[in-house]
Order: sequence, then structure tokens, then C-alpha cells
Amino acid sequence: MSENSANKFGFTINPSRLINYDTSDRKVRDYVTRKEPSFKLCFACGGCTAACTAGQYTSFNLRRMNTYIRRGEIAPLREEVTRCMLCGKCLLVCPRGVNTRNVVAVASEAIRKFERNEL
Amino acid sequence: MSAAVKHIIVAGGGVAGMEAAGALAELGHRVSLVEKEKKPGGHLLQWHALFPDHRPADEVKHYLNVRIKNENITLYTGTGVEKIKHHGHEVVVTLTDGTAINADAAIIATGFDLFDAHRKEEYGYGIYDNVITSAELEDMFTAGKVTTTDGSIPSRVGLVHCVGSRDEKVNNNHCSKVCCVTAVKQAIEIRKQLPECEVFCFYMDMRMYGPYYEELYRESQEVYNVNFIRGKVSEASVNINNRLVIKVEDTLAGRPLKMELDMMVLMVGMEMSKSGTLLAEASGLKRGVNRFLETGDHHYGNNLSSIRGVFYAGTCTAPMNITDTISHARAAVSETVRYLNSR
Amino acid sequence: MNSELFVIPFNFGLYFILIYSVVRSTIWFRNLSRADKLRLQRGFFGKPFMQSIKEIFMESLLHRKMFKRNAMLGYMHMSLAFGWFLLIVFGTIEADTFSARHFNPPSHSIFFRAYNPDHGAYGLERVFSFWMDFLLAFILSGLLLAMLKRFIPGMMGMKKTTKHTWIDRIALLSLWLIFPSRLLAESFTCGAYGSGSFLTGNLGSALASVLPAGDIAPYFWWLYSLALGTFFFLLPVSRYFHIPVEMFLIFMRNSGIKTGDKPSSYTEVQAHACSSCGVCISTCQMSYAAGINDMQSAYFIKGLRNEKDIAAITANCLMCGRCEEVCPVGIELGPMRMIERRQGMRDVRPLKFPEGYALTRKRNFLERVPTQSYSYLADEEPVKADVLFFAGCMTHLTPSIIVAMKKIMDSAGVRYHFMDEKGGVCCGRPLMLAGREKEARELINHNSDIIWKSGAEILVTSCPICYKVFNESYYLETRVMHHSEFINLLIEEGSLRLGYLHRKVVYHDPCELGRGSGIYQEPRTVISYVADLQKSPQEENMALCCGGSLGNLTLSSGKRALIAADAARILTSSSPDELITACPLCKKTLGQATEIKVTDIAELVAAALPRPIPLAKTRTKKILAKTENNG
Amino acid sequence: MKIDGKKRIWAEYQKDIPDDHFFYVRSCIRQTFFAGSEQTFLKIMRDDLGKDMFEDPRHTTCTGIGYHGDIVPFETIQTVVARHFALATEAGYKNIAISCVTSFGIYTEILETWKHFPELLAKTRESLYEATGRTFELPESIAHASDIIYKFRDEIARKAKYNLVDISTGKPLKVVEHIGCHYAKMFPNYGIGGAEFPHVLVGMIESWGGDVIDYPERRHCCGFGFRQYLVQANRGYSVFATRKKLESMEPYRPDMIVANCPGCAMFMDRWQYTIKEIDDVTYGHDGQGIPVLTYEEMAGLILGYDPWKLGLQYHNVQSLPLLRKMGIKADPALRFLAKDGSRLPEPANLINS
Repeated sequence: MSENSANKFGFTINPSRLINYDTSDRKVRDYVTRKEPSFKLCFACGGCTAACTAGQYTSFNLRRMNTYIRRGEIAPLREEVTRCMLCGKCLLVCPRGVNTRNVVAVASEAIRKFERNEL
Repeated sequence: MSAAVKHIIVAGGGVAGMEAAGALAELGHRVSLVEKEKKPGGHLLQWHALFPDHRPADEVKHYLNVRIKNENITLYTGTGVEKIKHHGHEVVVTLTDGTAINADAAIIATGFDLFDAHRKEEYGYGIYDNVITSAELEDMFTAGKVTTTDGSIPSRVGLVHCVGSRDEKVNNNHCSKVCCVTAVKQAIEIRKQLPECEVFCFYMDMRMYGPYYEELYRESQEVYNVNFIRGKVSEASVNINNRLVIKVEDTLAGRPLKMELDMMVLMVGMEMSKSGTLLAEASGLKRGVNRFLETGDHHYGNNLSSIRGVFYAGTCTAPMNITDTISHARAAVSETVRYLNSR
Repeated sequence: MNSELFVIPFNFGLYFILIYSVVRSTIWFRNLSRADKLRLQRGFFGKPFMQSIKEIFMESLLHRKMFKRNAMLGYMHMSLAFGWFLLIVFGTIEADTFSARHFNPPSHSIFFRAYNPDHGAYGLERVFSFWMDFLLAFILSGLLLAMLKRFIPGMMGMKKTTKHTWIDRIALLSLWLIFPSRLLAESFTCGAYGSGSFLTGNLGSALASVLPAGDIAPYFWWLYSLALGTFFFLLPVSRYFHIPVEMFLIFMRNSGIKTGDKPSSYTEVQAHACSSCGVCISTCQMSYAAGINDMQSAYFIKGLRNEKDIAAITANCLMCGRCEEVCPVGIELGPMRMIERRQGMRDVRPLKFPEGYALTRKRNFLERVPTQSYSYLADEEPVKADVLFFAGCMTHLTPSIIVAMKKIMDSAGVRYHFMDEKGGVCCGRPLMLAGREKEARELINHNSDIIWKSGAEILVTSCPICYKVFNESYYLETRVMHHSEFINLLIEEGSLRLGYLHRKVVYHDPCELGRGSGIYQEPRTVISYVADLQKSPQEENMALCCGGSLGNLTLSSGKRALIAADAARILTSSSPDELITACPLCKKTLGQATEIKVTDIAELVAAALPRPIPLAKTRTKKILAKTENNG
Repeated sequence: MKIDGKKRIWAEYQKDIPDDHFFYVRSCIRQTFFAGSEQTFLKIMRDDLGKDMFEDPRHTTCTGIGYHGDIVPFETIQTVVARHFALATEAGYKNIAISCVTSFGIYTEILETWKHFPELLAKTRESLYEATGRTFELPESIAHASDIIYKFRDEIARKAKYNLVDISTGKPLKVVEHIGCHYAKMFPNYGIGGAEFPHVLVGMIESWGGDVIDYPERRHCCGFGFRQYLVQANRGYSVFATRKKLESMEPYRPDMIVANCPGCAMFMDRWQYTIKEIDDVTYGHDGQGIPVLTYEEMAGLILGYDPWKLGLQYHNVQSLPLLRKMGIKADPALRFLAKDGSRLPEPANLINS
């Protein structure tokens, strides 16, 4: 559809960037919160992201990843979660004692389950 | 200090005025406490529970009422203060009902007005059902049930911070200080009353500056699963089911966010009170940033006015929580006494 | 004695378990890799054989390790195991000596007294029946202790004791019944015939004086036989299966079979060789410091045996390795857990009662697809250097260590390249600990490439976590050294001029460096060289974990703090001036748990440096020469 | 929804609209795509309401599209607008009636600017004089043409031949009103009803018997957005914005959309075809599309004008079902006839033709 319309009009309709909280799926969030309750404590200071080892090489941003989990934005989360090296450096930085490393571990597990409809 | 009994007029019977009057009467002075409403107590009257510990507001109301039960205090209600001027050794105070009272000194404690939510038209306060103010939510707590206008239990409530604060569009650049922690307190109370109800706070910054505030914030996440979204709500509308639809940027995701709500609570901030403004204009009192009364010195003269014998107490000078208001009122009393003795 | 029917339960049980054990071990053998098969064969017909026999005697019968740990606990196990062993041996001899035919069925000796009620009147018979009574008493004394232990674990230096399944309970009950019932059976018989020695004889006559002993005796022989039968029959599905399996394990281990990195019959044998004695539980800091009592190795192994869902247990372990040190059966608990962590998600179905007898396990794992991917890592510009310094992620949060190392290497004139000065790629160990082997490989390859291209002779790291993985999972010709080793080397070859600091210090062995990599001596040598090193209550192979371990994925910060506080309390009990460690993670974790200054060994040494004087470059040449000799 | 709340706001945002004598400035887009509308407006004003509307053929584009497209500098556009004022002054008119919302925005912006920066006014007078030798007075009032219809909405209602009512059921039609962004979002006080809850179209719809739909994306831009439309590669944003509005109003099953901005009417109509082509989606009752009318066309229908003289047939979404609903007799066969009665080619790809 989009190709021939592109040929026809020279453009396609832009996809939405909107986070639609009423349609997004928050099963992953609930799973992560259940498996790693400290996740709730994040107040998005970004300390983890500042310290992040993987963050020096790629756009990985744990703070934003947490936000995606909370909002049920699976697509960007799937992308984001793979980049972490699980080195655990962020654990030592978090002012709220969030078990950040396990948040990633659990999130990646949750994504897998989500894709196998096990959530 | 001189044993002579002096007469002091306290303009405004809110927290600051009552504390100041009580403290002066305690020292044996004669006090005329002037309150424009039917009964003293100010905004505290409509509060159900107080942050950060959810203590019943009645406890503080009770404390203040006992404080002003003193034969040295004459209470004038239903009349405001129109004008104060210094004359000879005295201050002359004109009430709104025309009567003029002479006194040795006066304390202005005219307090604040809550921001009128109508002025943020885009939030549709007074137009959409279920858009209410934090004060109205307190009434619901007092009534013991939080419901939408059709009487049903809300399944999702949003609390919008900084309504009328930190917003040059309504000509208020100041932070009202108490709204963030009030929002967190109210969010917890909603979750306590309606465990099934999702609660969201839409904030620009979380300003948890006081003792136990940060703890309350943490508790709201850890125990009550209150959600926080960093972004200023830009507008509200209703959909075909008469459910509120709000737009906000989720600044942490860097993307616009849309959410349906059953109830939207506007955390209305503090503004210089209208009565206080009129009084200041009539009496030629200087007003400072954001139209609150300008004090003699921000650091060591925070109760001093530009008129001899006239002092400031409480939120007529800046937004304050109850704790600070009471301390500020006591400071005003000590300034007043110092003035009276030095005369 | 008219009927002999009562031997039936015993015989049934005995022959069942004999056959079962043979079949099961054959299958285990068959499932071994070819290499391991050969190992085991050589082990059986070679030198290791005697070693194994000796070990079986020392451990399975005498329970030497148990004795070392706690005399009473040792005695308990010894009296039961060794006592029972002797009872069988001498029972057989007795039966053999005093019966008409030789080579009688086992039941003959087990129920000897039942067949020969009047036996033991005089001469050699007397001696024997005395000796048999003595052995029985010996066992019963142990049994008494065992029962006490159930109810007051504390008495044997055990902080916690294992919780059991209902099968274990029945097995336990039958085990407990065996000897009392034998005692009573024999006593009644002796009472009826006026035979028996100091125990059975006296008890017998006492009983006979009030009861019709002759009529009652058969019931107890039945009970005795039933107890034995039940016990034997339940053996494969109860914890007591460890008794035969442990011997098999000893043979396998002594023939040099290792756990490896995937499930095998060796891991299965290890799982079955666990006696759930609970020593691991009481050694575990998560238990006594953080009050977590259901995640320890005993439960891990039990879950593994019974196919339970142990995902949570598997993840919730510090991987400090203390339990492995004390395991009396010598199970490789660390590697066992790592294997489990490496497995993908699987649909778990706990075994129901009879399934425990199944001869082979089929564990249907889903192939674990990598959850992480580092395709974004680009190749880096190679830098030539003699010595590479890799600080490690954590070390970047303790800059004082980096500064110290720079000082030391400069003052020794080491020509080094700071590999991760701008923050490098993670070493991969944390991923391994999280069971993400494939992903870890990606990082390992990336780093290996940099190291190879550098052509460095030595790779120095300040982080034991990196150290372990560099050593074990990287293929390098570069010699890997933890900075404590490297500093020691510099001192030995005289490149460092150090003063003496008059400080009383205690050294904390980081798990990954000590138990993990066997580096105990070098740090101590270095520290004693510059300061007054005190002993700490628990060190070297029994050193404590600081609680910060990356081995544990799920432990909350609160619980970690509890462990750290407890460890710090013990480490600083002699109130030293400083607590020395050799790991940035330990430094950070312990630092938050004690008032006493926590210093990295590098910082300590740097403090002992004189004002830095540039030294001849030839120094490093010396180092390199030395390292070549070392291998 | 509390109507009192809205009334309260509408009360705050009222503006004085002169009663008569207007200098009318046309709109580039409206006269190109909705030629009938401007004709109708003048006809209504002159014939039905007997007002004096003056047009000067020398008046030009305000260059607003060029201005918002970053092609025309502010100085230039000020001078162009000044010239229009000059024409009005020369003709002796003090009230400007503006057909285009973009122009309306430009005019208000410039007048506000001059209020705060008199030096710019002086400079503009200079440049205009240098360029054309013209001088000008500032107008006493500027009104958007929709403001004027709004003012006379009740008078029109009295003359009405039809109402915004479904004659088969007697129920009011569901009408979506769309206000051009530049009508009040920049200067709320210049728009009737302000920026958040404009009343200008609501007033007409309600006094002509229709029901207004207040849907979540009511405030959202139609998608024109100048840069979004003018640069072909950006048109995806433009369509996206329109689709967002259509999706949001869809559940209310609207009978028509009315816009006071020519651009909005144009895009909300044409993009429905584009969306049909790309997404294969058409909105409205059983996929008949949602007719988009200008307020002039709406007023024309009310007053019983011939739909084909209004030019409804030149919309992409044809409005036959709507006309039927309102009980307006209109023969589809007569849609595409020239003045002389000869048949014009029928445009392709009309929705619900």
C-alpha cells in the first residue's frame, strides 16, 4: 500500500509518535513490577544512564527504558532492552536502591514471554 | 520589657492571624482579631487531613481555636480591613464596615487566595464534569467518598501539579511550595479509599523540600503504586463516553502521551489574596515579586512592612506551609513587641 | 520360630534396591561422554581406585569432614553409617561362622537371632553376641543424637536444618524404626530363650518378666523387616539415595570427571549424592545475615532432583562459593547453579511420587535465545603496549583505585596502556553470572580482539570479576594478573621502593579473587610488606562475601546491606585501622557498612610510595623476562 | 459538559462587530477552491441583509502563506497589508471584513505589533509611501467574515428556508465545527469565544438548529500548517493531523464538518480522498465520507440557495446524503453544468458521488 501511494503522492502518512495509554499493553510492566518490586521506586534521576557502560557505545538509556515499561511501550522497549551489558554498574549509583540489573534481566524475560503469549 | 498593656490589631483570622493574636494575648496585650469570613480559621477550615503525616486538620484547627480563647482577644468577624495608616504614635485601622480603630500596632495576616482554576481555560474547569480542584477533593475526603459527578467510582484519577503556579501565562512565576506534597498526600488518600483506582501525578518537578516529604513520596510509589508522569498537561477534552482525555508530553520518553481519566484534580496554587491586595493599595504598602507583600528584608526583616508599627505574618508575604506560617506569625509577634518596647 | 514369612518385606526391599542401583548406575555410565567413560574406567582399574576406597571409608563411613566441623555431628553420622556397616559385616561373619552352610542369603545374617534364638550361650558365641550388642548400642546412641538434632539443631553447630518432603519423612521414620525394632525383636527373642548379651539379654529378661516375650517377638521381627523393606524401597526417591550414589560419585570424581557447563549424568549423580545435610544452609550468609532460608544449595539440589521450578532459587545466590567449601559430599555447587542459569525457560512439572524412580531424566529446555545483542560495538584502534591496564566498570566508580594504580605503575616505570581509560566494554563476567553465555561471548570477543592486537605481555586488572573471566573464558597468550599479583611481582623484582606504614590492617578476600581464582597469598604478601596485617576470623577459603556480589540477580539492596553489615562487623572485630580489600565492589559495599576506612590494596601500596621518581624503562623488560620464566 | 461554564467563557470573549459598511478582502484559497463561498457571502450580506460591502479589484494576496512559509519577510507583509488599509482609506471604509483566517491572523498580528512598536508602523508608512505614494489610516475594526455571519445569525435564522435538522426524524444534525488556528489561538481576544472554546461557528450552528459535536481533537490543527503542506516530503504530517481529527470525531457519527478557515475546509475535504487511497479508509455514515462545508455554504443552504450555485459539487466529499437529510431538493444530474448549460467533465475520485 505505502509504496504505490508513495509513488502516487510522493509521501505516505506519518506514523503516530503518540503514547496512547489507553491502548498500550502493560502486561510487561505488571510482570516486571511483580518480579522486581524495587522497579516502582525509580524516580527517573538518570544516574543509571549516566554511569552506564553500554551507554557510551549506544543509545541505551535505562531511565527511558523504565519509562517505556511503565507506559507499556513494547516496541521501543524490545529494542532498548537488548543493549544492556548487565554489568551492574548502575546498581551502585541508584539513589532509590532499585535493583536495576535485575530490572533489565526480568524485562528481557518478560518480552520473551510476551511474545509467546505467556503473560 | 514594659509592663504596659498595648492594643494590637491583627488583620486576618487564618492560621497566621490566630497564632499571632494568641501569642500577643498570652503576653498580656489586648488584641483585636479581624476576620472577613463568618468564622476564623482561613483555608484550614476546608482541609481534611494534613501532609506529611495525614493527621486530621481538626487537630490544628482545635489548637488554634484554643489559642484565641483568651479574654484579651476581641474577635470581629464578617468584616475585613480596608486601610491601615500610621498616625502619631498609633496606627489607625479602617474596617470595611467603615469603623476606625486606633491601636499601638497592627499585624497584617491577610493570607492567600487559591488560584481560580477557571483561568486555565484549556483544562476545562467548570466546563467538563469531573475536573475539580485539590480543595474540592479535600471536601470529598471530608464527605468520606470520592466519586465522579454521576456518583460512580473513578477507575483512573489524574492530579495535575502547578495549576496557577510557575506559569507566566497566568502571571504567576512563583512556586506555591505546598502543591507537590499535597498531590502526593491526596494521591495516597485516593489509593487508600479506592484501592482499585489508578492514580497519576503529572508534574514538572517534584519539590519535596520538607521533613518527611521525600519519605511520603517514596511511600506513595513503594506502597501505594502512585504513578508519576513528568510533563505539564497541555489540554483536556471529553470523549463520547464523557471521559476526560488529557494531552501531555511524557518528557522522560520524549513523546506526546494521551490518556483517558475519570477525574482530573487541579493542584491549585497560592496567590496574593484580593482583600490583601486592596488593603495594600489603600495603605500604600509595597508589593514585591508575584504581587505578594514586600518585606523589609528577605533574610532578617521578613516581618517588616514599609509602615511603622505594621508587621506581616504568614502567606501574605509568600506561599508557606502551616509549620512555616506559625513560625512566621510568632516572629511577627516578637518584632511587634520589640517595636512597642522601643517606642 | 515357626514361620519365616517376615523376611519377605526385607528381601523384597533389598533385592529391589540392589537391582535398581545397578541398572541406574549403568545408565548413568552409558550417558557419560566418551572421555568421561574412559576416565571412569581408568579410575576403576587404576591408582584412583584405592584413593576412592579410602575416601569412601573416611567420608561415607567415618564422616571425617563432619567430625572436623563438629565432633558430635560427626559421631552421629559415623555411628549410624560405620556402625551399621560393621553390624552387617560382623553379622555376616557370625551367621557364616555359626550356621551349617556357608554363603547364606543376606536375610540369614540380618535376622540371625530370629533363626538362632538360643545362640550366644558360651565361648566364641558369647564374644560375638556381646560384640553385636555393642554395635547395636553404638548405632542406637547415634540414632538418639539424630533424633535430638531434628528437634534442637543448635546442639551440633547447625544454625538451620533442612525441611523435608513427605517421602523423606516416611523414609526417615523407617530408618529410625530399623534399629529400635531390631533391639526389641532380639530382646524379646532373647528374653524368651534366656539368651543374649548385656543389651538384648538384660532388656530381654526384663521384658520377659512382665510380658509373654515369645509371643510378642515375631511382631517386632515383622516390624524390623518392614522398616528395612520400606527404607530400601523408598531409597531411590528419598534423600537417602545419597548413601549409594555418593560412593559412585567418589569414584567418578577421583577419576577426574568435572561438572563442565551443561547437564550430564555427572550433574545428575551429584544431585542425587546430596544428603540434604544442611551444612550449606548454616554456612550461607543469606541465611544467617539476611534471614533468607529457602534459597540455599540444599534446596537448589533438591529442586533439581524433583524437577521443581527453581528459577527463583537459581537466581537468588551470591555465588560466593562458601557452601561448596564446606559440602561434605564435595558437590560442585557453583558450577551446578551456573549450568541451571544457562538453561532457557522450560515448562516445569514437579515429579509426582512414583516418577522419582524413572531411570532417565528428560528435561525439556527451550533453547535460550540471546536476550542481548551488542552489534553496535565497533572495532577499536589497536594500541601497542607491554602492559595493558583494565580497570573495569566498577573501578570507574572508585577512582581512588585507578589513581593509585597509575601512581604505582608510573613509579615502577611500567610502560602500560590504560585500556578502558574512557570506560571500556564490560568483561562479560556479569552476563555469565546471569547465565547469558552467548551474549557474554560477544563482549569477550570484542575485548580479546583489543588485547591480542595490543601484543601486551601482561594484562592487569583491578577488578576480580574481570580477572576471573579473563583467566577462564578468554583465549589469550597475554598473562592475566590481578593488580595485587602484579604489585607483588613489581615488589619481588624490586621495581617498587616502598616505605612501611604503621597501620593495623585486616584483609578481606574478594570471592572472585579468593575462592573464585585461588589468589590468597599474593595480596597478603603485598600487604604485610607495607603494613601490619592482622588475621581475620574468617578468611581465605572461608572468607565472607561482602554482599554486593553480581552473582545474585534478585537480592534486594536492603538484604545486601544486612549481609554487608554482618560481614563488616566480623571483619573489623579486631578494630583495625583499615580494612583492606582488592575489589572495587567489595570496597564500595563494605565502605557503606562500616565506620572503619575501607581501602583497596592498590591504595595502600600507593600510600607507601615515596615521592615518584622516574625509573629506567629497562625495569619493565625485567618484568617481562620474569613473566616468560613463569610460563 | 456544563454549558454554563462555556457561556461564562463566551461572555468573556465578545468583540464589537460593526453593523454595516465593510471593506471586503478575499482569500487566495477560498476564491480558488470555494469560489461559490465568497460570492454567497457577498450575496447574503447585500441581498439578504442589505449591507454595504465594498470590494476593490486592486487588492492582492496578503502574502500570508509566503510569510508562514518563511519566504516573505515581516517588513514586506506589513507593507502589503498597509496597502490594503490604504485602499480602504481611499474608499472611505473603516471596517475591514476578511475572508481568510490566515489573513485575519496576519492583520491582527500586524495591528498588535504596531500597537506595541509604533516605530514599525512609522517605518511601514514610509516604505508604503516610497513604494506606492499611498498613505493610510488604521482601520477602526477588523472582523473575520465568519464574525459577521455570527453577528447576523439570528436574522439569517428568521429568513431560513431550511434548518440543520434531519427532516425524516426531526432530530438536529450533528455538526463538527473547526476553527482555523490563526483565528483565535494567537490572539484569543480577537476571536468570538476565545481560543479554547470558540463560539463563532457554534453560535451559527445552534441558532440554525444543529447540534455541535465537542470531540477530543476539536482543538487540533487541520494539518495545513504551511511548511507541512508546502514541502511535499512533509505532507505525511499534514495528512496524519487530519486523520487524527477524523478518527477522533468518527464515533460521534457527524453529518458534516464546518470550518471558518478556507485552508482547513480544503484539507479536511481533500485529505479524505488521500486517506482513502493510502489507508483505504473512508469516514462518516457507512463510509460515505464526511462533507466539509464552509460557513458561507452552510448559511447559503439555510437560506435556500441552490447547492450547485454554492459549489458543493466541487468538494471531494459530495454532500448529496446531507442535502437529502435536510430535505433540500438537488438534482445530481445538474451538478456539472456550465452557465450555458453545456456539460463539464466530472471530476474523478469523488467520494460518494
